[in-house]
Amino acid sequence: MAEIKVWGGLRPAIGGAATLDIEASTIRELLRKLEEQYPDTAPFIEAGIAVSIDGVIYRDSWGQKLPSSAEIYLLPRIEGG
Amino acid sequence: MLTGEGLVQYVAPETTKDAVAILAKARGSTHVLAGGSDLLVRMKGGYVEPDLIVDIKRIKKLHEVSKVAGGFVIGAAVSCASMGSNKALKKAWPGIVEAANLIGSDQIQGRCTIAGNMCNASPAADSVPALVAAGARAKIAGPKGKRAVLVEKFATAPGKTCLKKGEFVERIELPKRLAKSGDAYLRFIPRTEMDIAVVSAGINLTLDRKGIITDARVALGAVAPTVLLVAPAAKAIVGTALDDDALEKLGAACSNACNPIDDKRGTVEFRIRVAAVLAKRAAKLAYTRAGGK
Amino acid sequence: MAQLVSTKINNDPIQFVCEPQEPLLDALRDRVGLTGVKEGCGTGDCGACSIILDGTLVCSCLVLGVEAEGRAIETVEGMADGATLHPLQTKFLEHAALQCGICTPGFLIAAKALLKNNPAPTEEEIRYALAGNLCRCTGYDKIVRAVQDAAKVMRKG
Amino acid sequence: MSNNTKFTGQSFKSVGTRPLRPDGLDKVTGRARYGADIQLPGQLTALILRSPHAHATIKSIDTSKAEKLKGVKAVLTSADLPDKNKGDQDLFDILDNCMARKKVLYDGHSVAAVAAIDAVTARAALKLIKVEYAILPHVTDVDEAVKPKAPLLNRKCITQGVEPTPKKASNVAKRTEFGHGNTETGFAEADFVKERNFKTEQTHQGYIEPHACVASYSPDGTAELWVCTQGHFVFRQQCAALLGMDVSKLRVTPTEIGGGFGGKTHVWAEPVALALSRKANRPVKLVMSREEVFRASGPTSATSIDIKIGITKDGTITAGDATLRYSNGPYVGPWAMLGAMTAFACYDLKNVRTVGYEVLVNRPKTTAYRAPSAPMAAFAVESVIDELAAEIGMDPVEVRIKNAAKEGSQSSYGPVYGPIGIGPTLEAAQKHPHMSAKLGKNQGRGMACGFWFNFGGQTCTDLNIAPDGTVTLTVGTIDVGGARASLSLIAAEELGISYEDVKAVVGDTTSVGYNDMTDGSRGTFSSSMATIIAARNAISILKERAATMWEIPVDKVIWEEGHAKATGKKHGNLAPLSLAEIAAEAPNTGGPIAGHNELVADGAGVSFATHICDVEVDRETGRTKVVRYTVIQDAGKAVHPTYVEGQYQGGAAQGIGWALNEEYIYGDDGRLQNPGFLDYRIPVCSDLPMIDTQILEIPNPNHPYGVRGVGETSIVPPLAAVANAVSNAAGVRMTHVPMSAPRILKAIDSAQD
Repeated sequence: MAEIKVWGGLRPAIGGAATLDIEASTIRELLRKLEEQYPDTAPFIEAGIAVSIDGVIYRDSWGQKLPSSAEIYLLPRIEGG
Repeated sequence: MLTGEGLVQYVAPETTKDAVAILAKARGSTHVLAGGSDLLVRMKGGYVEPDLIVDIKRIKKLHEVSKVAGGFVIGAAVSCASMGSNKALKKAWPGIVEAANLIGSDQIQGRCTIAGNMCNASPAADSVPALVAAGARAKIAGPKGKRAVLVEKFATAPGKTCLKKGEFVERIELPKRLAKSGDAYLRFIPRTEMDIAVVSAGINLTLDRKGIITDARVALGAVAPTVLLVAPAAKAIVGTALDDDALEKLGAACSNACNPIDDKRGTVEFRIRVAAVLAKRAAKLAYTRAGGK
Repeated sequence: MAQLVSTKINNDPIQFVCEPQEPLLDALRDRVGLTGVKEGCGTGDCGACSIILDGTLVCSCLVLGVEAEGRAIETVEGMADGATLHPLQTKFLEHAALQCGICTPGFLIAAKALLKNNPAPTEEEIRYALAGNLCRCTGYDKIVRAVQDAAKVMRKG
Repeated sequence: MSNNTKFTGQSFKSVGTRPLRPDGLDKVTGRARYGADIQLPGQLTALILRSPHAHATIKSIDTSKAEKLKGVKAVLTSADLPDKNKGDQDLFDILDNCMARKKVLYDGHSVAAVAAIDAVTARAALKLIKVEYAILPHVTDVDEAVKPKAPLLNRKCITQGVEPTPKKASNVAKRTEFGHGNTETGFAEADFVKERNFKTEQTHQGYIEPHACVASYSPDGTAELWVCTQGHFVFRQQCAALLGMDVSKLRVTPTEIGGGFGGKTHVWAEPVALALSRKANRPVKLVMSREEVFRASGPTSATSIDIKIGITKDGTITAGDATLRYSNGPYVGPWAMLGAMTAFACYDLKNVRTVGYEVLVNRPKTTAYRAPSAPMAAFAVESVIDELAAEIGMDPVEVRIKNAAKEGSQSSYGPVYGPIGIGPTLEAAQKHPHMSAKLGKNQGRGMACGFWFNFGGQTCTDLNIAPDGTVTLTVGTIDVGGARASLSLIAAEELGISYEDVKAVVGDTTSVGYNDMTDGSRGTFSSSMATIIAARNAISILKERAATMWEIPVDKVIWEEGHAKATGKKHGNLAPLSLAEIAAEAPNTGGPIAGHNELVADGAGVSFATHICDVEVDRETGRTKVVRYTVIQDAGKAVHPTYVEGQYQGGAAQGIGWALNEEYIYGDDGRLQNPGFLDYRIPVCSDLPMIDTQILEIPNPNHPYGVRGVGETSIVPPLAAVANAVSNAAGVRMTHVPMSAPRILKAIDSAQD
């Protein structure tokens, strides 16, 4: 699968890198492995991480499949008014 | 009730005499209710907790606008909206009527009065600079009889007036209107409506046949603890046909007279500067209204 | 001390009891049950509590309940004639001149007072006449259009 | 309305029409019930005692005298609302905001509450509560608060998001960063680089209905709450958690909502009302005064933003950099982060970096306000782009078109874009007659773009078919802008019946499953997805019932134009069955017919707008009047175009108010100086011109009808559009919002120096 890009705020928690190498087929698997490999990301996951798959932002659908060719981008979960 | 708040009294006398008697006897926090557009706001905010409210709107005479010996008498219960619909008053004193009609929305206009506006003793009261420029007097009724006070002497400090125990304002008297006279009032507010003046100017002047100003009164609002009558500003334009030089001097005299504060509505710098702008614009308007060209 | 106040509200004789310091707004809402009269500020700055008192448009938050003795009051509840809406109500619906609707009763009453005095107001006259009524949803555009349209309908009778 | 791209190929019968709203009649006759209109038998009146200090330690609270006052039924302090959620910082912050514990953190912070037989008694009781404070130094300004010697709001506040973790506490609660490429390289490639600081003052959503609720807590541990809210399910969760209740035992009924704009997305006083009701064993009504609304609810951030943008002579933006400091009130939120994400989102940039700092100050807790945080960031970015356009002598629209993001562009916040509408809104602006209209004396024109994410979230909808064939649609998203009409249109569209035969209602928390609140422009987007699926589920049942009635296989039945139709040679001659006919037979074909759906409505489409504004500036007084205003925005698909226009106009008006007059003004004592509509100046009717709108439809591929959210984006461009117009009229760049008359005069003066 392609590399996973992360927003600037998460980078300190994964050692400063802008991208991650995690094999995952769903958002759930991705977030589980993220926390396993980088325990410092736990508070971010708890606060809410949204996953953008080819530009479509998923905030809650953890069952969403991650296609192998897709652009995956991790973002903080956002609020509106 | 243990609070005393439940013991508030409301009376609505039908004559001035009764009102004076009630006010003279009253103890505790006593408030005269005319339009109520200030009193009820202060009650809502908890700044005023009346023991007695004396509603003067049931005194019929106080609802009249009458023409007396060339001047006008405006009862203390006359709403600003009804001043606006009085054609004779509007023709003689357009500046005063405009100032009165600038107070609040149509809803407020149906209630508020110029007497109440004056009694509130706010330096930013819209009708007061226009009344001061006109040389208007407040007719006060009290236990010792009646007395008249020039409007510029009525407020003594923000929220303070010259009214004594038992007294209330019965009416406002406007002097005889001379030929070739005109008045104007302008204010600055951030919006187009619903604001308190940040700075304001009222001007009343009289011309001779040639269009030279023979007499003038200039008043400024919201630039000092009370509305100011600025004699040097009047002096700057008397004897002129309101040429550019006279206007500049008028503006400078107005700015000089200002002693404002910085507050949520404006800055010292802004008020001083815009006082001059408004005075000049109001002077031009009054001059045109007086028949000057 | 609480007082008994006799009034005519929307053409019905209504009596209520209220404290002397109680605004008419509170009396109408809490004592008479006319909750169509809204409170947005309680200080005369938003117009949501607008009523017509003896023919004059006022904010009911700036009138004491006891002052209403012997007076006639018109509220939004009395605008429609049975099931037939007032033209202003119809036009507010048609033009979507309301979103949340909390300001709507005040606007309707203020517009009614305006059109009584001035059956053919210009856009500017409408805007200034309604300046005492705050709306935070619509940007006023559709409200002004609704009043213009209602005025047209009412002029035709 | 124009449709710039080919749509999904669907043609609509109901969607896109403009029927009357179902809640309209009640709203024009005074029948609609809002928060303060609910009355329960035996109801008490509650009032809250609030701190007069910006920052102080609560040494003691003596409620004994208030408790003894005749007619007082309960007096409450933080002791009655203990922290039941140890470790959950978000809930603790909400609790502490509802009722201060050890410290008061802003002017208006609640410290105690009473419930009494009437307002007069409650007011008297408040006066009898004695609170002893030890006043602490305070800080309200966002730039002052980040200084090393600033008074600390929270001694435990260590900045998150910084490596290594700072050892010293500060008022900077969090740092976030977004971007890609290398801005240094980008600036080196630029012919012109502009760097500026922009400030915006704190504003309030300004909904006309103050917060209001009625709480009724029973001795059996169940409770009911009637409240004006943007999310009754969220209120249920938060209130239950704060009171230590089972969630299912609290029933929350949403009233009509008199405006929210983000300010009614979380609890302020509702837990207090419930706790008072629990203590007094009586229903309790709690209505905030307007002053309380301003002092203790709602506001958005005050900001200070540093912007640096580089551009080449031919108009290519080579790099953008922003540092954004947003005030959060006393508790950390995501506000600077949202500013950092949205600042450059309209543009396709190779090199971009944004850094946000969440700053704690002694002001009320910051809450979402319509496209939260985006308007201020757009103000800063769009102002500098305008300046750079002038510098290179290029038309401001042209510069933006040249740099606009498009499908496939990497957004400044990270992901690549799908089909988006920034380019089309700019092209529409370029062609709009407003753009080329002549300007008068002292007038100036400005334009600006804006972006907002929109989102979906958890949604649950029930569609019930009555025996006469009419339909009740029960949704769980609060209707703030006409959603009931839009959702009825969508149900009618799917079922093939008329709009008049659908009645949409917002169900209480016991009548439909969990729904996220109406925020993020999600109400119509998410509930329409759930409605479409619920309707399709109902249709499959309707087809089964028709098959039963006809005694044919269900696969021979199709649904068209509100009718079941039999297909194939064998059955084609059967007369179609209408929905009403099938519904009438329901008792004999299997019972009631309904459709249901629950989903996470992810995939909301991002939204863009371009606004054009003309102003006239009085150069002697600094007074500004907006003389013409045009909104162009992508709606995806406008379900009810009139209500879409209403959202555009309302957002623009709020933005104009923010740009010119609205601001929180604090005194040196840290107290709010203008907590009322007199001096917190939202636009009045005579302040504004008509607001022209143009709806574009660039369909969102993730919604069956192409719908995007429309509620928020319209507030993003106005600060910048008005600022660009004022700057052009006055001949000087305005960098501080609101552009009040004194600020404009000062700017004109300094330009002449």
